Amino acid sequence: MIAQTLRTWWKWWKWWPFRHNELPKLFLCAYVLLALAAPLLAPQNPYDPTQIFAWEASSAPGTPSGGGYVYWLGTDGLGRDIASTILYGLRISLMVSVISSAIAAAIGLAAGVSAAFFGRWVDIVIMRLVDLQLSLPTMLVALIAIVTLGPSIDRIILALVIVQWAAYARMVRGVALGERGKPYVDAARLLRLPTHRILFRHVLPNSVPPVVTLIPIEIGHAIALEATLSFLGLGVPVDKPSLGSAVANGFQYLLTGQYWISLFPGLALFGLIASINFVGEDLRRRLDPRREPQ
Amino acid sequence: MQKSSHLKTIRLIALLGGIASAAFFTSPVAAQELRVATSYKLMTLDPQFADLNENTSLLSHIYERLVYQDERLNPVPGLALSWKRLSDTQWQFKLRENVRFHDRSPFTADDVVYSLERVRSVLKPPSGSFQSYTQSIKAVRATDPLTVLIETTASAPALPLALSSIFIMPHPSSGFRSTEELNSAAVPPIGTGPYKFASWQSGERLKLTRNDDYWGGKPAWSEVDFRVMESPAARVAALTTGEVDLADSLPARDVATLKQRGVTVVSASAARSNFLQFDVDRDPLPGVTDKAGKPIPNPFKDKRVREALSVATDRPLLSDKILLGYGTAAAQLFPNGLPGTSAKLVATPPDYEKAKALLAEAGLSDGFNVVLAGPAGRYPGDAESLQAIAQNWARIGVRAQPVVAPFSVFATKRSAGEYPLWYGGCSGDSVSLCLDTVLASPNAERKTGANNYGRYRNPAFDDLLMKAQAIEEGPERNAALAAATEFVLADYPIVPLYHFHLIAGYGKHVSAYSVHPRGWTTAMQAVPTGE
Amino acid sequence: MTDAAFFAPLLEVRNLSLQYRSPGGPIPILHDISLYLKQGEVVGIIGESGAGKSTLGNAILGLLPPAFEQSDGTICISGMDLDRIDSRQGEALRRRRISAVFQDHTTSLDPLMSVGAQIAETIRAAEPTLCSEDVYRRVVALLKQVEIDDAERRFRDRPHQFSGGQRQRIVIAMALAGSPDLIVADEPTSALDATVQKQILALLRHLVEETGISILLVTHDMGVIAEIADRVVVMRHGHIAEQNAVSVVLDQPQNDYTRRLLAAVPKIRLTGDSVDTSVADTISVPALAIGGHGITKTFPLGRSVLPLMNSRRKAALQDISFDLLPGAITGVVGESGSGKSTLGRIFAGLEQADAGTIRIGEEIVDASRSSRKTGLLGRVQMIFQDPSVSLNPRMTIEKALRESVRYGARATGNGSGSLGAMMDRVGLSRSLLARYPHQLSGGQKQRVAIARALLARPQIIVADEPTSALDVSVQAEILDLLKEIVAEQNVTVLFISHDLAVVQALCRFVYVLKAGQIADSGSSDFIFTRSQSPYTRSLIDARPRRFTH
Amino acid sequence: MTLFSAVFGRMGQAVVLLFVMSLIGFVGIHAVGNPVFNIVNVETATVEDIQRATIALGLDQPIWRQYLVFAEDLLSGNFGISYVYHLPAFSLVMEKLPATLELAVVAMLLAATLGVLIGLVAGRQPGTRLDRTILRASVFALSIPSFWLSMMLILGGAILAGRFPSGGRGATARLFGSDWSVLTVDGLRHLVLPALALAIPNIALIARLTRAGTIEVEGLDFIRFCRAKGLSPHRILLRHTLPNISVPIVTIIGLQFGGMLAFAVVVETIFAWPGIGKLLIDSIQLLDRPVVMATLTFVSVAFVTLNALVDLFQAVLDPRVRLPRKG
Repeated sequence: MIAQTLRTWWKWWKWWPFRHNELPKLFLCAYVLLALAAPLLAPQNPYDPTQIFAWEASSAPGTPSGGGYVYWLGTDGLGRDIASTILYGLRISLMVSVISSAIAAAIGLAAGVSAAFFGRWVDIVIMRLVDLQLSLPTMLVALIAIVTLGPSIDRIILALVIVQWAAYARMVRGVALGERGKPYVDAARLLRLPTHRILFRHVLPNSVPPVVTLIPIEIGHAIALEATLSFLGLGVPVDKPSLGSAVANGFQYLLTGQYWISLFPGLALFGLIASINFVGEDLRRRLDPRREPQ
Repeated sequence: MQKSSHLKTIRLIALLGGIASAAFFTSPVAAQELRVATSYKLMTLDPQFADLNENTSLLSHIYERLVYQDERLNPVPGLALSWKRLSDTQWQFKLRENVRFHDRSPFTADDVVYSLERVRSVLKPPSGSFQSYTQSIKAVRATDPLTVLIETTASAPALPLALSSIFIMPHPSSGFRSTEELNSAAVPPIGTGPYKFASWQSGERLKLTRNDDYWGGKPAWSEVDFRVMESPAARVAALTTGEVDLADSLPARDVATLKQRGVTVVSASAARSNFLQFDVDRDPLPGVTDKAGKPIPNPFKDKRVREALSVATDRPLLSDKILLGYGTAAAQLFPNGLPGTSAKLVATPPDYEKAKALLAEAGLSDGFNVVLAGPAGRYPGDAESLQAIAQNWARIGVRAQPVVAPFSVFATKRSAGEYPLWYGGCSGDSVSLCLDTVLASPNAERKTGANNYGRYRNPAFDDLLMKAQAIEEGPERNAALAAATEFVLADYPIVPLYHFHLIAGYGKHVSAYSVHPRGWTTAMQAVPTGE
Repeated sequence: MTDAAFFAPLLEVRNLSLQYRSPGGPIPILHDISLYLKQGEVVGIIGESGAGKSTLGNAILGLLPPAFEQSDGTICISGMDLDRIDSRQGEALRRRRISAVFQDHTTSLDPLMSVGAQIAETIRAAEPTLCSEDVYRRVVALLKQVEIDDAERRFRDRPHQFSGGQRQRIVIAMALAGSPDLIVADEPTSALDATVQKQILALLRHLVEETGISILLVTHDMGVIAEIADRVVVMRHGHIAEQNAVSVVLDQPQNDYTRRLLAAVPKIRLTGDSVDTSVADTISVPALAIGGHGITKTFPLGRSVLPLMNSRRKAALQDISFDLLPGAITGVVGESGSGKSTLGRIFAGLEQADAGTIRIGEEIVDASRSSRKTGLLGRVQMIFQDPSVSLNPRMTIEKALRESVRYGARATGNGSGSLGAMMDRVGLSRSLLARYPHQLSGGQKQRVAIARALLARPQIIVADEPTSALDVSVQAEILDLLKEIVAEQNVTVLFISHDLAVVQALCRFVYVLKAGQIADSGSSDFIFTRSQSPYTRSLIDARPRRFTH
Repeated sequence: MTLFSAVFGRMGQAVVLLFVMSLIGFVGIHAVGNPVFNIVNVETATVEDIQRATIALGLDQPIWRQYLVFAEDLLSGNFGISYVYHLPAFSLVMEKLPATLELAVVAMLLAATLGVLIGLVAGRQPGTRLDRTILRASVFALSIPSFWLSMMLILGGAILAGRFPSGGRGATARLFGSDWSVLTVDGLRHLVLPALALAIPNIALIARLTRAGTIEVEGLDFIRFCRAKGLSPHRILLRHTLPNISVPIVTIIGLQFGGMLAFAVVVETIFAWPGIGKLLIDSIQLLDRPVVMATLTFVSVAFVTLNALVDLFQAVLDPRVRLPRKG
């Protein structure tokens, strides 16, 4: 009897997703695919007012819709299909975070390497800016940025870039300074290599790997931050909800028992950030020379 | 069951915090104490500082007005027993006898003169918003201790109504009190009202005690404790746990839960409306394009377009789904039945075919794109309504892009002319006021059209309105106002959406509560449960 | 105690095999190791990197991470099998009777605790009943025993307030504090300068003679073994290659590997038959003169917010003048911190001096100006100490070498033919060209570094401790290669080293640096045989006598 | 860097920070909208009323002149009067401080104790199943967006279990002239959920840091030495491991605490906790510039001060910090 139970447990345990390091990656791929294929998969385009029926607002999960499909995850207070909202929101969340992280990483990389390599006033100016930005909580900086810039998707990306670039710059500078002091760079200098060649062929390629580990973390941050800003009503336009604003839309219904409006988008958001973080963790461990026993 | 789990929780928390002293338990409710959770944050103790329900609602416990508005918005005697129009420009107010301020000093005509003078000439901006009520006054005189004579610059038939907004303060021995003086609590606020000031924390709490000498008889509650809870969830929670006896401005979606937990919920349509307003003036109009994104001439100059959008708006959806039944579909400015409203104006279900036909007639059968702006969280259902309306209009080919912003941002942009079409609201002491500010042509001299951001001009309506306003308070005036409303709304300058309901809830210490359409929350509206 | 236990050796390891559990299956680390150690004996374990000597030391101390698994054999103390008796008892026994000294004196002490407290803590762990008065007295006595001056006053000092040698003495005091029978010392002196190493070894020997303690000494340095050990165990690839008395191993090694190891150890000759008598004791400036004059360099002490307030500076080099023999190797010797590396870097143009000039032939360059502007940069190539970081890890060997060809000072433009030839010259297979540095061994990487320097066709090469990160056998090969190349290619080499023997083997002229100043200079012959400079003498004396003729 | 120059540098940094912050905040809010619409009742006010109120607040002046007036007032310690609350802006911030402070302190105490404990448990046996579970759990905990975590806590703790209030501060008791929730049972009940919401990500963060520090320190020779000489694991942990990992932990606690003072924006909004974060977000939405400026200034000063305190603490804890670093 007990043995039987244990065996069943073991069987299930084997299927527990995070026993294997590959599963977060699968999750992440699935997320990306879902986001890319959202228009094909979603029964409803939640951004197209002609496809939404406000009379079917706040339907519980499983309610059939007037459009001939089923609201498997229910609808929100305006009749948007939660499942479709999640798929489309995923697109926005991913797009905003990936674009902003890419821009921030590029700016941070350029700024950090320049600061490290040129030193003197370039270093001072860049690092003062970085210090300034990092000496404030990111949330506050994002808040001020978005308030000043005004909400729209491109402004959010800009705000996220403003928030993120400094972290990259500081890390790149640290790494690049370390690299710059290494003998192989000295050897390159002894060959009188042009500065740009030392920078781009020697210092930069070796500064990138540690920075790569930062990217997933920052994408995760960006998703969370965008969601938070949207939650506070400072993010994406109301009729084009991201995952964060989808959760926010459900907040007011939470107390009345219409849990599905915020629960499902929240789960999707959580799963997305978690799988990015797990993949990032894995990446970092792989690139870390002092590998921890695992 | 309930009790034991409650105890367990308390024990758990006591353990967690390491504090197990019973001394910290909140004291039991004093007999006849009314605890109210209100959304109105009281920011000043100066009753004449700002014309916001925030202040007037709570301060009306302490201060009183010459004239009251009852729940049908009709003027009824307050500190003035009666009033009489002596001539076109002269009003006489007879004051109530044997009224005393909280400091035992008698209430006389001098106090009325002082209060009106303070509003008219002493208070400097930004505390000037009450001046709109006194703008018609030329002079105020006390002819005897219980008679006040008011001279107006021109005919002012609605003066008693205007005075229903002004609180009477005792006149000090010298000079006028400043707002700072009153706020500093060095001079406790003194009025004639049923409750006396006890203590105050700005924006958080107001405590009152019974005025046993009140002229209207002993007030029902010995003590009143207003707790400011801006978050609706907090008010709901406080009401459910019995932390307060009464809460105002409850969200409609919480009503079911509240009822389940033994809370009595009462509601009434607010004396107001929310509507969409068109910019009918500018050409070209920012935020309006054809489907390809190219600018088009201002479509709202065409009455058929305005009518089409009005006809295509699903008002029952707004009142039933967005406001969950706690709203009344609107076809005019105040809920039907209040003075100055027309029984002929009734909201109808949307007729998309008719709307399409109207658009086609106007040469816009392809529809167009338009920005639909509004505030977020200022009024119940504001942002959600815009999205629902966008859904409605999408069916006739009009693609509305809802844009919501915090109210001040929205208001700044609206006054800067950034929007073609927006969500607005109107409230006040009478329909007349709304007609004046929203629909009358902007006129600096007559001070009309303050909220007519769309610069709608209808001279015929202006005439009708002026004539109606010249009539003294009464059925005749109300009928004329209703007729003017019918006339102007047939031109669709605005799309009335709904009159949202004011929802209040109360627990077992209260036996009845009457919701006032002006949205006031007072202890006087609550009846205690008899012993 | 039974007789058997009494007569049993203090430590006995029998047929010990260890493996490491890795995801790809167990990897054997130690095979069938047997050794013993008697009371009052110093046994050395020697081997090159990867021989498993430290693992063995840790196994005896019981400090192996859980991933290591003892697959066979036993470790006994006084005849008691540590694995067979109850594990807590075994642990207690091990702790009471074995103590340790580790290599890195910067991490062997808790940086946040005063040294006195740390030693006291150790005493209390061994004898919990001792009163604090006695503990204090014991601590002071121990500090005195390891020759820390002013022990009472320094009781409360933190580790960072002591020098490296002193710290290692404190670590030894701590090892002695629990009155153990055996100290396992893992490379106790390899992070120290030769003169300090000598003192520490003397201290250890003294302690053995005085207290009868036993020491198991793990080291890669034959000199240390020669200096202190009674018996030696030679390890290679996890096996014991040879095990015998020191004199036997050093004089009549039985094993090939031991023989090679011994042959590779550089030796100093103090007898008159010099390598080269043609070099005078001082260099008379030849036509093509290379050298530096009046080179001074200081470093700021700490950083200040205001740039002008950096008044406190530490002198690294004070008015150094030197000449190099063209087409030959000139050595610079000194202990750590003597400024020898800074001198090399200034000479190569990697750092700016505060003052001084550098002369290359007719050209005289101001060393205090940007070397890029003066044209100094690029004239000199360098070979660095640690080959693992001196090659760009993201460039294949071929790319790295080609860069050198393309940008080198006297680039001749011949393509891959010369690359291949150079690979042949430095003794590397041409197939390695396509590889990345991490796919090469340390010795191979250093050969690539030499090839890179040569391909730039410099007039001068600065070699900064090019062999000190390498195993002795590899070191010998690299030194031979350097020697051959100098002879062949007619380059001038400035060779920087802390190892006198290496310098003597390579250099024709030697400068001895001490605290940023030249303490002594002269032909190699002069320095090693006739110099009367006390500093030079002390450096030579610090060498193990066994490897000094 | 010496301690003196570190403190000196921090002060300089603080001044620059404050200047830039005030400029951005000031101009930003100006650009967003006119606060006058929140002050007058726009539904009844006339155009003149609005105009007069604008003049009264000085908002009709050019922005640079407004800034000069603001800067001048600021130098005399005056942040101006809140547009909305009609109270001195700074005293308004100070009034909200106890609420935020007690929330942050309770959350941080929770996070620090649990985080260090969990981190130690994991770090002492790296690679075991327990350690991997803790590591994974920490990634999950760090992945939960704080607003969703708060909502789920409300769902679980307030709606489903019904044990804790979903929002508000509850009863308070007066001490040192401020109101504190921690002093009443009811206040504590209100505190539990928001404190958890703030603490959970920090537990994970501190646990990870502690774990990494423990693994690093326990691998150092002196800890191996301590073990070799037979010190009790207990003593090694308390006297050697903990002090040596405390520097990064204290640093992160300091930074996170500063973050909490400001970052509580989300948690305070959801739980309707009347603290500084809620004041800030409300004031931003109401364009109450004096309050926004006072809040931002306070948070910046608090942040810089905390950083300086962390530096100081590091110097006290680790004697090596005072020495010049090796060039």
